[in-house]
Amino acid sequence: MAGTGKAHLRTGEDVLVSVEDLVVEFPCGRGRTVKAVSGISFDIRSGETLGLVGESGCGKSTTGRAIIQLPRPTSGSVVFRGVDLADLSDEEIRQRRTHIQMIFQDPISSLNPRRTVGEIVAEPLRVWGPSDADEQKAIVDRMLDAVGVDPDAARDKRPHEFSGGQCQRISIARSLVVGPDLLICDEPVSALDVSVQAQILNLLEDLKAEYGLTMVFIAHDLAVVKNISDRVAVMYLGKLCEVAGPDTLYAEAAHPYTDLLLGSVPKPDPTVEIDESLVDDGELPSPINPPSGCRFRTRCDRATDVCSAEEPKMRAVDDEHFVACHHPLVAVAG
Amino acid sequence: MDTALDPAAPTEAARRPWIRRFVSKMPWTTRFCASWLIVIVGAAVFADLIPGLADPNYQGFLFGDGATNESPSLTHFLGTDNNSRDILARIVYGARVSLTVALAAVFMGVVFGGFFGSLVGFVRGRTDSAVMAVVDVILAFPGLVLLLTVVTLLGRRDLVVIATVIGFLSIPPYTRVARANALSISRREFVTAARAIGTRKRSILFREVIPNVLPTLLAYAMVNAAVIILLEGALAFLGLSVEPPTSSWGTMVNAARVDLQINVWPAIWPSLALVFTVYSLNNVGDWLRRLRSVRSAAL
Amino acid sequence: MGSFIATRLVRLVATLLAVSFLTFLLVNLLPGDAINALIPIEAQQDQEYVAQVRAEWGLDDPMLVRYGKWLGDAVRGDLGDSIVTSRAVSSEIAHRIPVTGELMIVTVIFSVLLAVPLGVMSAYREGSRLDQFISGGAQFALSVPGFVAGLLFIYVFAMKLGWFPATGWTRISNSISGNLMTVTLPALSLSVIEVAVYTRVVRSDLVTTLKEDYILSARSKGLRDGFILFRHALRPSSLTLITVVGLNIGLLLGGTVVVEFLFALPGLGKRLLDAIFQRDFMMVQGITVFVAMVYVVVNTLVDLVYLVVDPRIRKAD
Amino acid sequence: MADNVAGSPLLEVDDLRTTFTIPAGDVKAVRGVSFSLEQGRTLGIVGESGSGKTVLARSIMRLNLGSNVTTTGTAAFNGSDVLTRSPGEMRELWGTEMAMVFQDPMTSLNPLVRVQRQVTEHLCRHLNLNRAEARQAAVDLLREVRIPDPETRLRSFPHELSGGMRQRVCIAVALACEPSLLFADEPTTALDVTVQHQILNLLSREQTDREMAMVLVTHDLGVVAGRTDDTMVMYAGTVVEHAPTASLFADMRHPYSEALMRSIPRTSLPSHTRLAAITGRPPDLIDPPSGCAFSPRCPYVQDQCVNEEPPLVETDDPAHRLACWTPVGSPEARAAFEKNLAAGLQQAVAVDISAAPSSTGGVDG
Repeated sequence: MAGTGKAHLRTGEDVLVSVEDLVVEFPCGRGRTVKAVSGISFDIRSGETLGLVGESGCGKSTTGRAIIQLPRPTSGSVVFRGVDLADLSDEEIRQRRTHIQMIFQDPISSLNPRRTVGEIVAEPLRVWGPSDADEQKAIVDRMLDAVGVDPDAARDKRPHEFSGGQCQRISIARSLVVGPDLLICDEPVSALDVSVQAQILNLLEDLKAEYGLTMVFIAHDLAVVKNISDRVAVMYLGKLCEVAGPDTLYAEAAHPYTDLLLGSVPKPDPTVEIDESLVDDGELPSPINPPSGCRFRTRCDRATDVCSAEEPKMRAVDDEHFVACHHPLVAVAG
Repeated sequence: MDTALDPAAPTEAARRPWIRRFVSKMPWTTRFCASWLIVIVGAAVFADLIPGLADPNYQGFLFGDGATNESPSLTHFLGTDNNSRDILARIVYGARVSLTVALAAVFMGVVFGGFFGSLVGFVRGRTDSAVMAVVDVILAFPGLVLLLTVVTLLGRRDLVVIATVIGFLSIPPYTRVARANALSISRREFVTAARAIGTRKRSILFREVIPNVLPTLLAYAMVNAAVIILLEGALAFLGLSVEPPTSSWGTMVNAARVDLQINVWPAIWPSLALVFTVYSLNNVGDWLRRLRSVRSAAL
Repeated sequence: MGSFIATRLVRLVATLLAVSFLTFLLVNLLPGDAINALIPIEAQQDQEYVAQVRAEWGLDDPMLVRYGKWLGDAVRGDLGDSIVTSRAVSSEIAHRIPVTGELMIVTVIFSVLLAVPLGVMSAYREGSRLDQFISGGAQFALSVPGFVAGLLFIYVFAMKLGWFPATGWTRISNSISGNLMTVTLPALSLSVIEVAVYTRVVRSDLVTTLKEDYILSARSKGLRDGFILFRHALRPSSLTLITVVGLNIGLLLGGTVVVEFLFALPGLGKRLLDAIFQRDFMMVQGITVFVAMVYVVVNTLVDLVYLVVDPRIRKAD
Repeated sequence: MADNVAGSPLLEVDDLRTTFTIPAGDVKAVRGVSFSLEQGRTLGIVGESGSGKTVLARSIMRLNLGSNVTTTGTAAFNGSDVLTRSPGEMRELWGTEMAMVFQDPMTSLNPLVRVQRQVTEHLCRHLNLNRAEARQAAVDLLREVRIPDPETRLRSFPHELSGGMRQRVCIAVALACEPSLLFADEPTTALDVTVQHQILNLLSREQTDREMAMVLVTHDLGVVAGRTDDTMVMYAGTVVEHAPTASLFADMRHPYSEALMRSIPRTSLPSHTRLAAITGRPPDLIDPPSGCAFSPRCPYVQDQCVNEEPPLVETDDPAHRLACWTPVGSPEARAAFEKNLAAGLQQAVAVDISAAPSSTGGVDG
């Protein structure tokens, strides 16, 4: 799988972020490197929600963090509003932080336990202004209110006095207080109970409409990603497999891996037939020493010689649907 | 969605002053230990003002109104030592040495060790390796042996010198504790969140990292103060702490050792003072740590 | 695994070098010129004599040169000669190692043998009266310095009961029973704090381990409590215990100085103290470096023991 | 799944209550649960965190450690109450009759002990096998849970295996002594979705082959659907609905079950479908609300719900048990909902708004 290739990239003025050939590697001792992200390209239009989905270790969170240069990618470009962030100095990056914000998986860990909620949400304002205390308080209150937290009750409390869902709301308030254009959500609901998860997903949809946000939504839960995204990219072992609109992707998956994922999702409907034949192990190969050619070939029953010899390129199924596979499940032109 | 965050009415307990709430949670042994610490600190600070407390260096037998190794009496509550000096007075003044040394160690440890440790744990990289290499080398010496060597070589041994040396040698262990904490805190997502906001590194260090390192460091300080007092006691017992006639608990025990056959009390009193002070520090320190771990477990 | 050992050994050598240099620096930079120890103050009027002695001891060379010379000798086992007795520092150290070594080994073995069952009982019955008693006792014992415990033991067991000699040392080569008589009280004095430290370590570690899922899983298999305690729980805790024993060697080395002084034992600590009082800087330097080296080597050994006990490190590469 | 075998049930739990005493008060984690399970059948227990599902499973297994736990009621296993047994008697039951697979395979295997000993130590104890026999048994077990190259794997330490492999080892451990009842406590929560699928398949295959009874504890409705005979929905320490899985999903009667179902995103629904979030948050188990515990969040709430706790009773279908005064779809429920909506009750408004998917208006009160 997983290919390189940029057939799925779009042109036009409404492309807010364009990521090309992104590579992120981490040293892991003894001179070896973990190839967390191995040359992926994608773009995000203004006002669009891009869902990044894949199993643990596929590099989806690393990709999200590389967009905001935390840490900086090993190579590749991240062009945001026409400027390649990878070329900028640390200070220039810092100056652009207000435009791209992030929310994290563990809502409790992402809030400083020793500060009050009021201070936490006001922190970005302390850095970027306004410096007037009353003005700051007004903005903080408005923001807390917008995420569904009562400012008067919450302002002077500390994070540990709140539930996970509440903490996630506070964390969203903090990231929106500076009015960002792009919000990167790194598994924001996977630590939450399903009922709270629904609240947060609805909230993100509302805020997106209200503030005209563009989002990258990273998750391992395919149903969650489908619910919130306008376009979904499936990742496997540091590579992109398939990119499509959510309804297309889930209806007619072209990549065998997408198909496997979709078949594995437990469906809350006893009438759906469960494929009980899959019992054997299908473990991920190591990202330190990934397979040659298509990285999915070790688990793919359609794999042939060409899959180990040659890395598949992104090809178009139709205008909105792209797949990187030598033997896709649907017909591909060219 | 749940805006349900009722401004919870403060409970009965919450309305009481925090100090009483704090004390009410203590088991009785801890209350006793805390009281002892307050008493001993108060006595040491206000020793000069306490009525009836004799001059610790006044040797009665030289001036005709006292004897050596006296039993406790109304004039000498704990009796006198083999130089006919008032034991109670010497213990109170001796507390000054123990406490000054402990305070110096805690102060220098928390301020310098805490800062360096937090700094290198946060920035990591080469600064970290360099600072930790130095720390490791200093820590490669057994504490008392290094202290013995340094104190001997310095030649002068008044309270300022002893306190400075012990304080200086306390920096490396605090650095290590602070660094380990700062490392784990820097990996927490709220630090990444602060960077994502665009907070300057210096701000992150002082506003996000250090405030979270401090509580652990202070809990460590309690236990460390106890260790330092023991260390000074050992040094004094070997005759290498502050020079006579200044009294120190270890010195007193050493002096009383010779006459153990005749009178054990001059050895017992300073030993008890030392043991109880150290015990109290350990006890209160342990309690604080338990309190913290309960609270962090509740998170 | 091989590279792990190699890294540790390189670090060991680097630390030893740094430790020796630091000691050398300390002894040579701090006030209190060595010449004061070599020549009585009165004789220092004779400039020529002073210069001659300086040259003889190499005190005029630049410090790095002197360090290089000293290190070159030290590597060959020559730590110089005592400026008081003129005997070789290394042979004095060798002569006194058996005393201090025996004292420390007896203390560690005794403390571990006592602390492990105490800690295990305390953790197994966490919160019970037995636990409160053991934990409370350990907290108290932690506050009793070696010299206080030593004096108490001397007073009770030597002076009042007359079971053991108050001071002195019988070499094991002379009389095994006599040796045991002389080592008991000093080792007990040192053990008070050690037992307390180890008991607390074993207890707190075991309390954490016993809450792990794999202990629950072992229980759900129907294994006996004793089996779970010793075959499943104690093994991870023993890692911490080994580390703490290693780190505590430093404390123990300090403790032997005090105890050897109190019991008048002819050990390394006593020799260091004598050297300090005599301002015998060669001896101070030699013993300090030696003690620090023992400490560093022991802790490297502890790291290597980890390798044997913990498979996660063994297979790290 | 195996057919219902006639005779007395394998497990019969009656009014089980478990309470943890902590400084802040008594946490009533399980508040009167009753159910029975026949030999060879599977029961799914579904609930969010804090619903008491894990505590319930551990209470029946007598695995709640600590002096601050009290469990009352009865849990009859093969006709005799396990809650009154001595620890020694429990040990004879553990492993051989009842076994458990835990949530996190990373932490439920001892990191310092080789796979072989962990798989065989209780075999040796319960079945008195010698080393060679135990080893052979271990190889067979690993092969059965589809671990490739079992001889090599026996010599491994847990950290050398992947998450899915570790969970297979845990299953092998649990199955080693052929238990008649297996508790699987969120066995796949820590695993990736493809691995989860394999593990669930493995579990149900073993359950069928061995005619074991199995209790599958999970927070995911999708995991129980199609894999269990019966499903029990728990909320705040009580069972709110208990029915054969097929009829539960076909006809959800309890407002909480319904709300849970409507709040999860599904791949079968179109993108941007508005989810019906449950308002508010789970109740405080130290001081649970009077009446129905779900009443503060229920869109069909009426006075009776707040004042009186609904008992778990059979509905028109005797297999379908329910604890609710206003079951979903009943005229009472419809009337209560209309009334609540008119009164502007938050939870009713939220449901009403999300019924219209185009609306993007906030549902915050």
